[in-house]
Amino acid sequence: MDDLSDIDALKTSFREVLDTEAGTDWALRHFDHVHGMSRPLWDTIVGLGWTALAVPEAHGGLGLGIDALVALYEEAGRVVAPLPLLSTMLAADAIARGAGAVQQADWLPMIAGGTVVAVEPPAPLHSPTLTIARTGDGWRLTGTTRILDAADADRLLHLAIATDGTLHRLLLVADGAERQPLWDHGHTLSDIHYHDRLVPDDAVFPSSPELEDALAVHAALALAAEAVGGCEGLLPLTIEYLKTRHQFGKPIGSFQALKHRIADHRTRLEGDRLLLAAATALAVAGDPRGPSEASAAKALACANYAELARDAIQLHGGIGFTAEHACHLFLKRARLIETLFGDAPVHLARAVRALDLEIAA
Amino acid sequence: MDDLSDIDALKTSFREVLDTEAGTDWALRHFDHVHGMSRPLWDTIVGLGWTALAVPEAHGGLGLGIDALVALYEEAGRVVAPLPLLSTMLAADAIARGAGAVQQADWLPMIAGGTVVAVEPPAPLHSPTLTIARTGDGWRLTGTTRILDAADADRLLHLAIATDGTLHRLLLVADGAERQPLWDHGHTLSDIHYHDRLVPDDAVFPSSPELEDALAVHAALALAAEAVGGCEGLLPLTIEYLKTRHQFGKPIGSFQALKHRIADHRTRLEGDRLLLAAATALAVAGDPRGPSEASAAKALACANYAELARDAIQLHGGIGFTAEHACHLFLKRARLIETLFGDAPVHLARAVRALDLEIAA
Amino acid sequence: MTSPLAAAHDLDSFRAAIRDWLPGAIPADWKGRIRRESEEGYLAVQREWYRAQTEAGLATAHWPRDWGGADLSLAAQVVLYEEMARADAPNTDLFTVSLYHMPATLFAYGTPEQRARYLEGVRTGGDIWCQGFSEPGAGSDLASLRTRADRRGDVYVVNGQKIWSSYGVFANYCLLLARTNQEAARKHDGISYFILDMKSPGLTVKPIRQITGEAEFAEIFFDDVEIPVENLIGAENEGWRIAQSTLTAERGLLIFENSERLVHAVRRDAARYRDLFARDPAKAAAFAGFYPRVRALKHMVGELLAQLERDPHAGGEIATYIKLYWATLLQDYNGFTARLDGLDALIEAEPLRCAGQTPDDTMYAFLKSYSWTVAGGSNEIMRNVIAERLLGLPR
Amino acid sequence: MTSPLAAAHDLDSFRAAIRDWLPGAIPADWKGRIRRESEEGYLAVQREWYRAQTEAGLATAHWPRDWGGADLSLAAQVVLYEEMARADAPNTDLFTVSLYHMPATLFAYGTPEQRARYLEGVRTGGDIWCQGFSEPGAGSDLASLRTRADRRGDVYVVNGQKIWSSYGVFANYCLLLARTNQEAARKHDGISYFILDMKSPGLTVKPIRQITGEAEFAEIFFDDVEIPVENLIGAENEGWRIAQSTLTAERGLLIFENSERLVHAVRRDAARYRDLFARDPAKAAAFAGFYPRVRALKHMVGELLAQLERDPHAGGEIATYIKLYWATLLQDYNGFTARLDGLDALIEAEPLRCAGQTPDDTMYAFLKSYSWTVAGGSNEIMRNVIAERLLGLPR
Repeated sequence: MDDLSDIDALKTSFREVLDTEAGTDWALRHFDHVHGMSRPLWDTIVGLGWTALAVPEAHGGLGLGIDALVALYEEAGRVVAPLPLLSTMLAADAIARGAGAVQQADWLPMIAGGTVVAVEPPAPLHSPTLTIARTGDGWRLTGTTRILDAADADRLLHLAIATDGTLHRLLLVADGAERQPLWDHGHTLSDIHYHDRLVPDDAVFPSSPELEDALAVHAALALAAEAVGGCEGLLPLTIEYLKTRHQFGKPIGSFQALKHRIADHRTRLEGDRLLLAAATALAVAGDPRGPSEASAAKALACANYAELARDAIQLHGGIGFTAEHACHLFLKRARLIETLFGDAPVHLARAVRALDLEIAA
Repeated sequence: MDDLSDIDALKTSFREVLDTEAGTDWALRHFDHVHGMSRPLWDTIVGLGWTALAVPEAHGGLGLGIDALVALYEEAGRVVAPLPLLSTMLAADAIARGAGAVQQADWLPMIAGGTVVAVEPPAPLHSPTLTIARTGDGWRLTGTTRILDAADADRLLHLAIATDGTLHRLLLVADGAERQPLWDHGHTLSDIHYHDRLVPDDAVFPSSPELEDALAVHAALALAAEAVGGCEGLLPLTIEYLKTRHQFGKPIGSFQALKHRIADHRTRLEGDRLLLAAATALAVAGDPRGPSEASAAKALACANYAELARDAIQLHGGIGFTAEHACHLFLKRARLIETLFGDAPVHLARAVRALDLEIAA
Repeated sequence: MTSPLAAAHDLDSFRAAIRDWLPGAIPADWKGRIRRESEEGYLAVQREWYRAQTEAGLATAHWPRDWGGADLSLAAQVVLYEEMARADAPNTDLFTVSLYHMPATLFAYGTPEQRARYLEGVRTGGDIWCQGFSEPGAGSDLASLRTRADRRGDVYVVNGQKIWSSYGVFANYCLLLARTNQEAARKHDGISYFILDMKSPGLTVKPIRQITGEAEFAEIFFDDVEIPVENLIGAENEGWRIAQSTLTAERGLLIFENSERLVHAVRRDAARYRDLFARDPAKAAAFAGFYPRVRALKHMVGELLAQLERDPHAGGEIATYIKLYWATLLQDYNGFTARLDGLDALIEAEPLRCAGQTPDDTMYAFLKSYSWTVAGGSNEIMRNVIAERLLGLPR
Repeated sequence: MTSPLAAAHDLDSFRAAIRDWLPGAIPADWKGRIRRESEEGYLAVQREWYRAQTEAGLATAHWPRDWGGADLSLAAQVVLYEEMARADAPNTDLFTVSLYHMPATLFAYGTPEQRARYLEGVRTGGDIWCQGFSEPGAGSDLASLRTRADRRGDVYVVNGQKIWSSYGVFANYCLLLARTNQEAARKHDGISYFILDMKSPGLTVKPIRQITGEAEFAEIFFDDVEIPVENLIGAENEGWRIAQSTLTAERGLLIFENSERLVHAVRRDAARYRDLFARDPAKAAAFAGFYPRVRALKHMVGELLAQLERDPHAGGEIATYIKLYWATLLQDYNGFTARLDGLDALIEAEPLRCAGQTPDDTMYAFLKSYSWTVAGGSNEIMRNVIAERLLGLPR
């Protein structure tokens, strides 16, 4: 696996596979019929070892860092992939950081091998709504929570607050969560209820504000990368349309008002990309400025993606308004990830802590 | 004066005079050398009876309503007139609504006849900073306040809060207020300090929240009108430039990106205009929805004016960046009136009270 | 119950009568039925609601008395739409072309036979009409359309393709623009206007699914479709001019209805988000920022109606500004409220059609808003028109 | 005190040396002097500050050793600018053309005599250079310039007019573009590049007052102005190509300096507005919205510098994005902070020149931001370039 160690080479390989396996036509067919992940595509990427990328080598993974995952998230974003990547990778990250040795040995190889895990967002981005209380034979879990991808997941990684106020993560078997369709057909949402559900000790591990914050950085980088990837997928599609489509006897891309909007989108993308790269580098280096920069990247890239996706349909005119064209897949994904795992106010508030500024989210 | 009773005819006459007396070239010369009002122009409009428009007939005025003043503010805004119109007319309004009979008889004919009055903003738009306390021989005035146009004024109409919490208005002789230059050379700002200044009874009259609210409506309509007028002056100037200026062998107005911006500005102006007209009609009718609508008009028109003025310089390119071209007069006026007498948050908060929504300003 | 039309002589009485009439006339649980039954439910609601209006004489009350209407004044129509918006009644979007464009066209250019047959079909038969204007290669540049109608004896033979035909899947008839002269010097001059029976042999209709999940639009394919010569509207090659002059037949009222619904939605949203705004002043401030734009729109539409009341052919300029203002505001507003709703907005819901542009499902409303920014003259076309035709900027 | 250059072999040592050197080198109370003494104060500060840098060998340290420089690496120059921004030192804007464009041009295209004379004039004589490019009829469309230089024996005789010449009022010399061939097929091909002595007879310089009150720009009028043939740079009619290739000589460093100053300003503003933000969450949220853009800009500039370190001729693409990103951000940000300052911002202040683009006078900074959105390729020109040259959209 030596050749995978170079991030650029990795990224190229992600792109080649996804272009082949999950191009625009494929995506339109998938999104037309399914609400949720593509199991065949997931099996393909599991087979390619992508789910093992960031799992520690001791547990059957490649032990690569967040930079490798960022490359994957970006490429998945470029094709609006219907995959529970962030859910599963974030769960693996939580387990690798916080679970006990036996738990890690049980769970991480399973994830590397393709088990899909849905995960509750990190605590800084989401106030836990589940509570656990200690009983003689383990824990009792109560409450309602809403999780992305749970209907497709084999396991759920919950976040719960104990009676003493400490945070815990719980890995439970997913047992038929209700499948609420999203406008983005690549994912689903589930409301999950527990009432005094007994959870054995070996399914629980303690979390901490530090661990949750690390997960928040992971999530922020992941969604910033997905947004950058989305722009990288959608912008060329739109430019190509402007070059091809003719009205009033010329390609509509020759109309300056449209050109200028494209130029603005492209310019913003350049900023998103370089901010993401810088934030990723800080995270890899464990730099204390990492969380702020990651949140800055998330807020900016997701906002710009949503705006590009909004305008792309307009730039496509009528065809962009049809379900037969891929534009709307990008728009719906953009609107989802803008909100998911902390919306703009949440991440901007985290970002400006680097200025010693505490503001409301 | 019967022919003045028709607002449209009035408006036309305002426009004709101001175009002749205060056109762009004249304005550029004035703004180049002076900070503050044009006394000759003021004398001209006093001579034409404009300062008597809204003064009650019993006190030597024409007794016209706010709709006549709105027409005047709009036309003055169109030429970025360096006149203390709002200051003086708002003072007259306050006096006509709240002062005693003797005070009115003393003061209103004076204002109709050309006395310039600077006025502190109405209470809902500005927390009073002056305090007055009753003494045997009148009132004692203390505090610091900041007033527009005070350096050019003959009188100052203050707002002060008494020890029992009631609001009062005080008309004092202006004695040489310091002249702080503004970026908008048509006005100045003065910080005025009082320490235990004795004010006789006959210079004081009680105000009330209702009176102050009526003044706030007047001010909001005035600045909305000035903003609408400013757009009406600046937009044709900019369109004309786009038709005339050639680059790359064609008029720059043929470049679609510029056209589309102009179209957006023009469209917004149409909304500003009709909202102003509706708000003015409500005020004339004494409709309880008037204050909300006036504030909505002020917030919207001033924001759109500021944005048009910002873009107009850009659309003019280099020439717009020079002091020799009138663009910057509009920009500086737009930025001033956007802030003056309540900025956007203040007026938006007032506006949405019509939705039973109380929000922070 | 007597028809509210009996009270139409006085606007206040008419308003009171409409208020009395509406609760019994609005299809019961219409939102629930559409949500549960999807397109079937939508069609049933539309037909029931149209029938209720027809029975009260209200659907075609704005038509001249001579043609079965009641000469209802514009002011009274405004009252009707105001009250419908206030009562949150469904709109009658399936019948827009039937009630406005088709009759306006036939009143002005139709033959007596055409009027007798097709007006009655709408008034009592509930006929649904669509328009066949746009083509894959002729959208913003409509005049470059290529669907051809060749005269052969007593018929025109039509070949080509139309697209973006609203309600084309459900329509009984279509107002069709097709090229009858391939050699005309100006491309606008070779176009004719036809009444097309949607059951004609050789005609295929295919729904276009939109990003909202609905299929409001259709493609229409013509393979030697025959149209009898008596279905030509006006003179041959005069179609462009006729269509242009009747395209804006609904001018004012539909935008009035939509803007009224937006005004109500904003009021409803102020209540709905009250707690959120109390917690989050930044969101409250952003919401407040929309309010003046909504008020301005309302007054722009009011001005358009005032102009139309003075002269039914007036209002072209302000209608142009309104189209751009409304489309932009609608997309901005629904994009914003969908953000306020967070993840809730992102749960896909059965489209609540005919509820106006601001139903409670904010993401649906946001997606649907493109039907205003793109269709009927895209924002870009409107900006061109404003800059070039209204402000005289050079082409 | 030894020059910080002695420590330039190691970036950390160099940074430390610069930090030691700066406090004694920055003209004392320079902001106060400019505020009190206006243009006089500004010129005095510029000259003192330039002299201090010259004495330490820093002003021209980026020049090659052969021509009196110190071959200072780009990385070291970045450190120098970082520290200057951090210390809130004045920038050296009066000498920008002297230190970057003129030497880059003469290094590549100058004669040995030109280099010897003019480089030395800058290095030790403090010569100020300006550019004579734009004309009233040739702004965005620069190649259509019409100022003509006609060869007559040993001189070129120049007639015409230039505009927007930065610091033209103070300049000793000018890099002049003028048309030497009226018949060239392409308008770019008839242009030559000259060294113009600003004391030449027949030359009139007129300051252009800006909306900020400054007169940073000048108009230059030519009435039979003679330029000796030895002042031609490169070959006749090659001027357009030469000027294009050296226009971006300062690429990276000036934008780096400016963006660093913005980064510092935003940090300062976060502290300055702390109380306001605590009271007003909506304003705090709007401020926070700028932060990611500022970070993105910083990293874009970092990427440009990294590219330039690998290849001094690289970075054209990202520099184009940066120009538009920076200009837009700068105007938005200063427009916003001026609003935060309310009436205080609207009080006219003596322009605090050479403080970078974000001094404490927010309205001045906002007005001044047009010098980035309009000049050196307006936002509109940058968007054209991005769309057409970088993205391949059709003209």
